[in-house]
Formats: sequence, structure tokens, C-alpha cells
Amino acid sequence: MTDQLDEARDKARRLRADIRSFHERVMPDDLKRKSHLHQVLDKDDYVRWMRLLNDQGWAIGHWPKEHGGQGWSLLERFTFEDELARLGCPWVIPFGVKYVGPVIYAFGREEQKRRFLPRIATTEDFWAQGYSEPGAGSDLAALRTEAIREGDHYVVNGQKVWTTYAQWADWLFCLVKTARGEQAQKSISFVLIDMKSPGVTVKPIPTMDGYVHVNEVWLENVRVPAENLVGAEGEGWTYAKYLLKNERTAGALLGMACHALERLKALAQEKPSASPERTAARIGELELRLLALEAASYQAVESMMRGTDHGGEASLIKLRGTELYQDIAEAAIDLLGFAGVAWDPAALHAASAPPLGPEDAGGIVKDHFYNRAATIFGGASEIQRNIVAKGVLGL
Amino acid sequence: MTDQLDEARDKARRLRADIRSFHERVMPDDLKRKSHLHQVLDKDDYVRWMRLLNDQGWAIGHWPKEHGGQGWSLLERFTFEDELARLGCPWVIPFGVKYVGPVIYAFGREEQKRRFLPRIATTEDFWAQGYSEPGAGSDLAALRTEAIREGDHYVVNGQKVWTTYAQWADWLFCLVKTARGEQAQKSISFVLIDMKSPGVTVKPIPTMDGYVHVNEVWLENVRVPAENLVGAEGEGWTYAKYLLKNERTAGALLGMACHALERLKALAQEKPSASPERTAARIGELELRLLALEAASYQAVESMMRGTDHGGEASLIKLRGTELYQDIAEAAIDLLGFAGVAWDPAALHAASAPPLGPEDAGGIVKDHFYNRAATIFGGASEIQRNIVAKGVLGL
Amino acid sequence: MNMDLETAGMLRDSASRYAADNYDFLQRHAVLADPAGYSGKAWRDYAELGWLALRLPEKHGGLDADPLAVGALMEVVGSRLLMEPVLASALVSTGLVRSQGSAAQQDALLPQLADGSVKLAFADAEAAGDPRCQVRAGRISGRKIAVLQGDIADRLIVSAADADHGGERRLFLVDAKSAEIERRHYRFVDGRGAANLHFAGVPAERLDPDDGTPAATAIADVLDHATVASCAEALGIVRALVATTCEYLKIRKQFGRAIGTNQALQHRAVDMFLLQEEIAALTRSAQEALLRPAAERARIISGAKAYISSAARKVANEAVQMHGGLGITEELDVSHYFRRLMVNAALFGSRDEHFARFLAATTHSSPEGIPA
Amino acid sequence: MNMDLETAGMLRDSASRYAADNYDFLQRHAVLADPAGYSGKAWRDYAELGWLALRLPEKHGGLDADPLAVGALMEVVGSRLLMEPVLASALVSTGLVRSQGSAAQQDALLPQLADGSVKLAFADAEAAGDPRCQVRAGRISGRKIAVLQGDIADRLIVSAADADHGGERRLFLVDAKSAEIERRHYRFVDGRGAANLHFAGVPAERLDPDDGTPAATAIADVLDHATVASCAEALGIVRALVATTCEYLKIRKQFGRAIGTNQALQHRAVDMFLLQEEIAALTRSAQEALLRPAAERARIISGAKAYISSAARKVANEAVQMHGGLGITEELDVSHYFRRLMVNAALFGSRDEHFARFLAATTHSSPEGIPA
Repeated sequence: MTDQLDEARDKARRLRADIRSFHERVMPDDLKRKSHLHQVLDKDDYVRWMRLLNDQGWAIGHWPKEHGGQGWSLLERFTFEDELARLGCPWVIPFGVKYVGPVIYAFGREEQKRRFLPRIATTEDFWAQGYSEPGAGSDLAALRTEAIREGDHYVVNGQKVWTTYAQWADWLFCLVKTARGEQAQKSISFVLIDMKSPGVTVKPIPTMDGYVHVNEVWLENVRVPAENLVGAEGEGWTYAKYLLKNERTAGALLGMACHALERLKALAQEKPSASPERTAARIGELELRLLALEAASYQAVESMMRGTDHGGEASLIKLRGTELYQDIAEAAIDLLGFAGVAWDPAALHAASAPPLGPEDAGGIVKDHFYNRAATIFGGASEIQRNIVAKGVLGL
Repeated sequence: MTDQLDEARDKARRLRADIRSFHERVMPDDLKRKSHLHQVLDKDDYVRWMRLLNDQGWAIGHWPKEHGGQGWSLLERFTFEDELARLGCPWVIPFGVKYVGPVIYAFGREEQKRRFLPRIATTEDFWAQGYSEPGAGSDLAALRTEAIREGDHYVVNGQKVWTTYAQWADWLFCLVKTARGEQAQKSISFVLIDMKSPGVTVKPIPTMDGYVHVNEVWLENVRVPAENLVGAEGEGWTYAKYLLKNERTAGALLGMACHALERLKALAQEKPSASPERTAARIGELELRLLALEAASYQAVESMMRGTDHGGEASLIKLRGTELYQDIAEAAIDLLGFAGVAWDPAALHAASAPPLGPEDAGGIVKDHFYNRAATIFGGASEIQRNIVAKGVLGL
Repeated sequence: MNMDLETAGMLRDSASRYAADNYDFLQRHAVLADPAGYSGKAWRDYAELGWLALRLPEKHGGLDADPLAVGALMEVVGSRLLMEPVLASALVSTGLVRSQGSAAQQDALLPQLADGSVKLAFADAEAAGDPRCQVRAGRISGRKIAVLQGDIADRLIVSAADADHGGERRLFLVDAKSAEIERRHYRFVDGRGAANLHFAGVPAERLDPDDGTPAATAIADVLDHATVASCAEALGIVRALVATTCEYLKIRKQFGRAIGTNQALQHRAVDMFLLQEEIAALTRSAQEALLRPAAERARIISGAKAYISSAARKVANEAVQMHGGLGITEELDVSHYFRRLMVNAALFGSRDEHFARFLAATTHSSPEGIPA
Repeated sequence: MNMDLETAGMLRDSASRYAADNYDFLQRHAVLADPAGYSGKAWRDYAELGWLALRLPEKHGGLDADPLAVGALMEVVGSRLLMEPVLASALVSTGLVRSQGSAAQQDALLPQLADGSVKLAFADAEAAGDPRCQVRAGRISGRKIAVLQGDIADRLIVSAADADHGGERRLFLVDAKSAEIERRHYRFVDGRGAANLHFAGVPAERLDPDDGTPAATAIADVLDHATVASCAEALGIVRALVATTCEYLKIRKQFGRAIGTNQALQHRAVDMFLLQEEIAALTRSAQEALLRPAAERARIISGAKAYISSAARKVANEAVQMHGGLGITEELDVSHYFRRLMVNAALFGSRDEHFARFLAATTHSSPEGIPA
């Protein structure tokens, strides 16, 4: 095991170096700048970004070699997400490459693999995730979207909510109920829905950062070919859990916190505060929490690779990472003073108007708003604590 | 109302001045010194102290004039406790004057009033409180101590726990079950038990400060004359709630925090810390919390006097006061360095050996230990939060 | 010494009723969408209701209201997130005119302020590194930033060094529409307007108090009042957040029961409520402190503001969190309260600044000002 | 570069077994009640088990154990609250002899340390304001305070300015029974002994390393190791507290059901567990950091110690609180863990000192030392 770990470490170290050099030499300046200033990226930007990653073999680096991936170890996956985030790169949109791709190669039929996997790797198809429903956020057993089999189709009716970037999506992977009254976990199936199907309506949910990240997706008598069922009927819960396991590494949280803290420190240098000792102490405490997050993250990856994990690691990292990131953002807002409460949309669109404060202030404010959701989406902090209480502590 | 309040304020202001002058001129030096150094007070010290207060008419100042008190307003009661604590005076033992006395004058028979009240005022009788039982701390409905009527006596069997200063007590006021199987709140009665009765056994519970504050009290076939029942059988719950209301002002918490913070600030002056700015900031945050506690305390008293209280005030003050007091103690321990982790019993007994650190360090350490109980006894913080959730927020 | 509970109570009731009828969350959405960023109709209503004359002396038909009454109004302003320049014009600027205007200037301006026909904004903050604003030969030059509702003001009160009179810091009246102002209008995150203003020799009328009160004294006094008013506004917001969160905890179901039955959420709701009560008590203390001489009030006012800035933020964060995804949406009031509190905390001195002022005012003796 | 997981695991297992059989809470109570404050029998057992030779070089029959193995032992020391001077003598003092003793001194002392026949204590701290300890003509003068288990040590290692050699700071061996020492023995709050020592011209033997390593370097190195060992001890204590608290939550009933069914307590137990896991991860990082050069390790070691001091205190406070009244009693282990953690946090540098060292070592560039 130690040998395997050593090998993984060597590879991860090389990957980190490769990413740095990619960031320096390959990444286009406009994308770098937009993302550095936390400006708004549009669909084209994201698609371009995902394809750039794919050109390096990284978009699906964590897929097994037989499906075109590089068979990355957990440590490499983690390092990939961590280093991109440390460098302040755009979000690696996970819905295709990280979420549905692995479900398809693990449980899909050959025809589905041939049809979907290559277009996922290249982001020719943009995917979205249809999980949450009104009244069933963390509580998937309460799902109400129904898929009734009619001949060679399912007829789907229901409503999904908080669907990230549904407004851009070509495809939706979706949990639906294919049986009534049965034990909740055995009645759920995993289907792939073409967003161009009649009956699919996307309604944006504007958030307080002034943008649309999430949507309601209404499904009214949407006819989904039976061939778009993944795996077996009633096994959707199993696949969803498998998919969740792919969330475990979450290296991006550490990298994001690290990047945000570096920005905060630079800000403290640029903008002398009214009480420099208090600012230094505050930053120092954040720095210390980052040290703890870093240690815990690497410890988690190592435990998972050794198979000695207790199962609470992902919750630990999510809880600490999101809280730290939010607190760094708050400190930045405070340090910015008036620029931290000015709403400066022009600065968020690579527009021509000069910014009201430091050139990334608008982006910091925008991110501060949207990142309040970091402790809500993807398993709220309360749910994470429930998971650990029951699953690890046996309470 | 404003007039009444103004009058109460004037009186309270005069009372505060009187207490200061009492502290300066009347209070014996040895008592002042012991209590200033947080040394251990024995029973004699406390009795002497309570009698000194009674000589001023203060021990039962909050009793109605018809029972020998001064009919203090809430604000005066509060001021009395607050100012004594600010001056670092010994604890005003509440079991007689504050707890059982008012129950007796409100619900007791004339004969009980004649017999007990004068000896409570002068602390000729030292009282203790028999409420908690193993398995029934915050949950009085789970009481199991039974009192069976046999002729003109009750025969009491059961066990009380966490009974403060039972080792010194002449009398125990005690909640017992006088009926089985009935609705819990209608089966409880309030009886007065002579601690010299056969069958009463006191077992000390040493706490981590090395002293005995609390005890188990075992009651085995203890014969209690029926005339020692207060009020009516089955009404004990009502009286216990009445008694609890007398806890509402809790001025001592503010005064204690204030005194402890002054000591902490003096310590910071005496003992230059490794990082003076951090020490100053830490003390400043405590000072700010004290400001909030002070404002909330006076607001609470005023609301109660106006009758505009929401019922959560006592919980608010207890939660904030105890947490603040504990945090001040922690800061003092940290500031003391090695002297904050040395165990120096000699310093706690007005003994001859020179102290290991600052002369009150031993007392600060001792108090730090015992005051971890401040958030546990008298309605634990968790219980206080439950009370507010249900009683005030309707959750 | 005692403040007038009754007047404050009546004002609170009538303001609450007005806002409930005329400024609910949907009606406010329309105001927010309006390019002006405030409602002219509501502003005229406020004048009619007497809100704009609250701080006016009685001889000018004002109420000469005490801090408790001002706070009662500001609580409503906060709880309904009113967008009109009550704070900027009717409190801060009116206060400055009142203490720095000559009798003639007061006679001219105060009636217009009371009837709402003139809106003032106070241009005070300057960017670090900029040269200080200066008046020379009756014309003002320099740059002011983050002028609250400077975008909709008719006239501006500008603080500047008066080079015509030995460089003393004084206040000047300026026409906001003047051609010599280069202006950048924008909004704060809560939707209220703001302006950065570059004065290039703008004609300025000096405020000349008959009693010779130095401008610095008047500004400090008005900012103390504004700080306390902002505490009351925060209180109104926090009360609204606590109430809406408790309501949501009762309504929202998960795993088959109201999420408010979860003890962890109950305890956190209690902690929000405790913060609310502390904010209320500190606001009240700060209001009382305003009745004392300036030197004695700094500790309590700045302490209150520092504590309230942090406490209100905690409440807002928890309110968002407990509302789940809804908490960050534009369509729910929670996120609007969240944003207003951000701006509230940045105005009239940051948390750090007030904390420093509190510390400096805290002597090593016992805290002064024990109420009893 | 990699530490030896297997050795550490074996050591942990055997130490846990030994302590379970020979040092349970009741057995420990007897040790605590003994005036010596430690168990001579247990000490001899430790020698037999090889614990005292853990840090000895292999040529002296030691294990030359890596930080992971030392940590494994220290976790058990913490979880069972062992009272014997494992840290003071077998780790700290042994480390000093190993790096500062001449070959002859090592040959003489190390075997006695390994077989437990000699216990050493390190007298380093001086009270602020005292004149620094000094050696002149081979005799030491001055005062040392808070010498961990200096009450039971046979010999002392004393740091002092060597006036015989230009005033350089050096280490000296002193007979703890010497008549020229005025001693005040006492206990720390966790029951372990301590001493304040006044040296009035005590004959002192200078430690003379053959390789000429400056004493300051050796002390810094040994204190780094001791700091990391104390982190591991804290981890052992915290694990015990988390386990016993979770157990109590399942057993203790209130209002008819286990208190652990209350979600608020569940979430707080989770927060304790999260702190435990962070402490574990940071301890591991600090152990790895010890393998790096001294200049590169300060940030991680002091960061870990600073974080752990606060985190462990939070765990201890919560453990006491959740045990209710029982938590503060002498009869339950919880209060003993609480006290041991207090001492643990005060030894080898306070939270503030380590935080300052962490900050100083944190440059404005990216954090160094990314493991991958």
C-alpha cells in the first residue's frame, strides 16, 4: 500500500506541475482574466474551458482507461480539482464528466456508452442534474416526479428545482418514480431526458447575486424513450448513491479557500485597514483553519486510498471547507469597506466602465452572495451533521 | 409607570451607594480578603456574611414589609445582587432567604411562618434544596422520592442529588411524590425536612476544584411531621414554579462577570503577555459582551416591571451571563500561564505558604473549575434554549 | 432624561400600518425596479405623515422627536426595507442643517425638508489617497465617494476645508445638478442609490451657525445620531428575519414533519432570538446615551454599533441558511434583508472602527453609566 | 521520508493493552492518591516494554522510533492519563542527552534512562523578571519554574548562560537532591508533579556534544518534538472524550428517552468529532513536518499546536457540558481529561505563542509544503 501511495504521490506531483504550466502557457488570457476577477462566465466560456481541459486529457482523467480516461487515483483527482481552484480557474462543470458519465459507464448499456460518453468528454452535450424537487431537497425519498411506462416510452410529469445551468443544458439526468406506493428506495429510476423534448420548461430562479445559476424544470407529459432508462427500473437510488461517492474528494473546496485567502491577503496589503493588528489576527485565524482543512483533506484522501476511512470524511471536508470559504469572503467584504457594498454589474462583464473599487471587488461581492449557498446545496450542513451523527457516531 | 420606575431607580441608586459604603466600612477585612482572593469560605464565614447582610436589612430586603422585608422593587433586588457581585463579595446563599422563605410566606400556614421565617432571616437555620434526583435533573416530572402518609407523618424514601451545601444544612425543602400514577404535576408536594431526622444521610460529591459544594442526600424511612407540608398536597409543582420566578432577576451574573473582567484587566496590566494586541482584543470582545449583558439585564428588569416581558428574559440573562463568565475565566487561565495550571491549595485557605503565582491565581483556577457548572446547574443551557424555543418562539 | 414612550409607540404603530398597506414586499419590488430607486409617492406620504419633520425644532413645525421616536420609525424603515432617503435626508442632512445653518438658512431649508420638496444628501467620505476636498473663493474642489442617495438628492451638504477661512473644516451646500460636478451614480447592494462625485470648482454656500458650533462637533453629533438610527434599523430587520425564520420552521416540512421540530434548528432559532433581544437592549442603551454629553456617549454608542454589526450578520446568515435554497433567491425577502444589513454595517463607521472607539473609551476602571 | 505505519500500529496496540490491564481509571486513582504522584511499578513496566528506549539510538539498544511511533505511544498516554514522566524524561530529557551529550555522557546516561533507573527532568522556564540562570566556576545559580515532574526527577537538565565560556546558553546536568537547591514541589491541576527550583551555586556538569551542536539548536529541536508529542497526547484525550460523550448520550435518559436522540446534542457531538478528526490530521501533518529541516517545520508544528490547543479545549468544554453535573465531578474521568488538557495546552508554549510563530512563518506566498 505504501508503494502504491508513493506512486500516486509522484503522479499527483507531476500532475500539479503540468496544471501550473498549462495555466501559465495554454490557458487563454481572457478566460484567465475573467475568472481571476470573478466575472460572469457564459455558456461559451464554460464549454471552451471544458474542452481545453479535455484537450489535456483531464476532463475525464478520472475515468477508467477503457472509457478513454486516465484511471487517476483518488489523490490525482483531488490534486486536479485542488490545483485548478488554487490557481483561480473556472469551475469544472461536473454534471457530465463527474456525475452522469461514471453512472453511464458503470451501469449503462453499451449503446448508451457509445452514444453519450464521447459527447460528455468533449462537452458537446451540456448536462444538468434533475434531483431536487420542491419539498424534496435533502429528502430524496419524498420525490414526486412520476414516469409512467407507455409502450416504448416513459411519460414523465413533475417538477425539479435548483437545477444548475438547466438553461444551457442539452440533457438532464433525472431521478423519477417508476412505481407507486412501494418502498421509496425501490421505486426510483434514473433516466436521461433530452431537454429539447416537448413539455420541458425551464424557469430561471434569480439569486441575490443578480444572475441565474439555478432553475425550476417543469416536466409535463414529457415522452422519454425507454432506451433512456439507465440500468434497471427501481435501481435509481443505487446509482444516485454511486454518483454521490464521486463527490467524496471535493478537492476544489481546499483550493478555492486557498485562492480566496491569498486574494484576501493581497487586499490587506493594498488597502491599509483601520486596525492592521485586528486584520492580521483575523487573517491569521483563517490561515490556521486553512491549515487544518488542508491536513484533513489529505488525511481523508489517504484514508480512502488505504480503505481506513470512517465514512464521515466527505462531510468533514464539506462542512469545514464551505464555512471557511464563506468566512474568508466576509472578511474580504469587510476589508473592502464601501466597495464591498457597492453593486457594480459593469465590473462583472468585462465591460468598459472603470470599476468602483479594486478591479475584482465586484466579483468578490457577487461570489459572497452566491456562496451563501455553499452550505445549502449539495447536502446542506445540517444534513451533513445528520449523516455523521447516524453513520459514524451511531447516535 | 414611568413615575414608579423613576422612583425605583432613585431607590436603587441609593441602595447601590449604601452597599458600596457598607463594603468599605462595615465588611470585615478577613471576609473581604478571602472573597477577593476567591478562597474557600466555610460555613461560619457564610453565616457571618448572611447575618451582616441581615443587620443591614438586606438579607430579606426583597420580602414584603409585612414579613419583615423592605418590599424592594425588582430593580432594587437586581441592584442588590449586582452590586455585591461587582464588589467581589461572597455568594448570597439563596436557599433560605430567596427560595424557601417566599414559598413559606406565600403558601405556608401561620404557624410555619412564625416558626421558620425569623430563623431564615437570621440564618439560624441553614437551608438546602432537595429538587434534583438521579435521572430527574431538569425533568422534575420524573421525580421518584416518595412520601407516604402514615397518621400524622409522611414517611419519605428516595434520593436527592446535587444538593448544594447539604453538609451544612439544618433543613431541606424538598419535592416529593405524595400520590402514585397520577398526572406528574398533580402528584408532587413541597415538604420541609429536618436534616437531623433519622434516616437522612448526606454523601459528598467532590468536584474537580477539590472541594465539596454538592451532595447526595439519601432519605430512608424519614418520618416528616405532616405539619411540615407546605400548602396543599399535590400543589408542590405550583410552589416550585413560584420559587423559580424568584430566580428571574439574577443580577449576580452581571456583577460577577463585571468583577471577573476587572480582575482580568488588572492581570493583563500586571503580567505583560506575549502578544499584547491579541490580549487587548480578546479582553475588548469580552468587554463588549459585558456591555450587551448589561443592557439586556436592565432591559429585562424594566420589561418585567412594566409587565411587557416575553418570558424569555431569565433564560437570555442566564445563557449569556454564564457563558461570558466562563470565557472570562478561560482568558484569565490563559493569561496566568503556568500559574493557571498549578494546583495551589494552600493559597485557597488563607494559609501561610506563599502563593505560586499572583496571590489570587489559586482562586481563579478553583473558580474556573467549579464554574463549568454554571451552564449546567439551575437549568442547563440546553434546557434554557428549550424553554425559549417552546415558550417564546412557539416551536 | 426619560424618553417619551408614548409618542414612540404611536409613531411605530402608525408607521407600521402605513407600510403594511403601502409598502409590502411586492409593492417594494416595483420601487426597486424603478430607475429612480425610490418612490416619489411614498416620499410625499412620509412628508404628510410628519416623518420628515421628526427631527425639526418645534418652532419650524417639527416634532423635535427624541431618539426613541426616531428609533421607532427606523425600525419600521428596516422591517419594510423602505427605499426613500429617510436616513440620508430627513435625519442626517436635516440634523446638519439644524445645527450648522444660520437662522436664515434654517428658515429657508427646513420647511422644504419637512414637506419633502427638497432632498439632501451628505457628502463626507473621501477615498484614501485622494487630496482632501477644499473650498477656495467660494468654489469647492475634490472628490467624495459613497454618498448615500447622492444620486437622487437635490442638494448636497459637503464637508470641506475652507481655504477662504484658514482651512477649517466646514459644511457647504451645493446644487446637486451643478454642471461642475462629474458624477458616477450606482447602487449599493441593497438597491439604494449612491454617488461618487468629483467637484471641479462648484459654487458652494457655507453653512454658518449663529452659535458658532464647529462643524466637526456638529458632524460628530449627527453621526452619533445616525449610528444609533442605523442600530434601530438593524433591529427592525433582525426582528423581521427572526419572525420569518420561525414561521418558515413551522411551515416547511422535511422527512414528513415540520423542520422546526428538529431541536438543533430550534436551538439555533433561539440563538437568533437572543441576538435580537441583545440588539434591542443595546439600541435602547444607545438611544439613552444620546441624551448625555458627547464625551460620555462614545463607549455605549460605538459598543452597541460594533456588537450589532456582528450580531445582525449572524442572524442574517442563519436566516439564509435555515431557509435553504430559498434564502438566497431574489424572490424572497430574506436575501433583501441580508443585503440591507451589509450596507447598514458599512455606513457610519465599520465594525472595526466602532470597536476601536469603544475600546479607547473603555477605561480601566469600572464601566461608567450604570443606569440604576 | 515515509514513516513506519506498522511499528506505530504495533506499539499502539501493545500500549493500549498494557494500559487497559494495568492502568484503568480506578488503578489510576490509586496512583493519583500516592504522594509520589506516579507509579514506580508502572515505570519499571514501561522500561520493560521498551517505551523508555523509544527515542534512543539503535546503538544504545533503542528503537530510534519515528514521530509516528512516538505519537502512537503518546496517544495511549493521553487516553489513559498515565502519570509517569514519559514525556518529561523518556522523550524530552532523553532527546537532549542524545543530542547534547558527549559520547561518554551518552554511554553513561542513556542505558539508565532506558532501564528507568534514572528519571530526568528539563528545567528551562524562568519567571519574567528573574535574573537569568548562570553557571560560573562550574556552579549554577538562578531560578527555574514549572519544571514538569521536577519533583520526582533524579537529575535535572538545566539551561543556563555559561559564564565560564563566554556566556553562551548551554545545558547542564545537576543532581536533583543537591543540598544547594531550594525546592518548592507542587502539582499541576492534572495531578502531575512540578517544581520551582532555586539554585544557589549547585555543582553542574556541562553537556558537551562531540559534534558541537549549539544548545539552542538542540533545545529548539527537542521542543518541536515535545510539542508534536503533546499534540498526540491531546489527540488521545480527545478521542477518549468524544467516545465517552457519545456513549453517555446513548445511555443517559431524560424525559423518557436517551438524550442522544436530541438533534441539538447530536450536532454538537458531531462538531466534537470533527474537531477530533482535525486534531488527528494536524497531528499527523506535524509528525511529518518533524522529518523536515527545522526552518521548514515551524509553520506546521506551531499551527497544529495552536489549533489543537483551542480545539481540544472546545471538546473538553462540550464533554463536561453534555455530561451534566457528572462532568465536573472528581469521580468521572471527564474532569480529569479536562484538567490534563489544560496542562497540555500550557506546556511547550502557549496558544498565543504558537499562533504568533505560525503567523511569522506564514509568508505572503502560497503555503509551502503541499504534500502531493
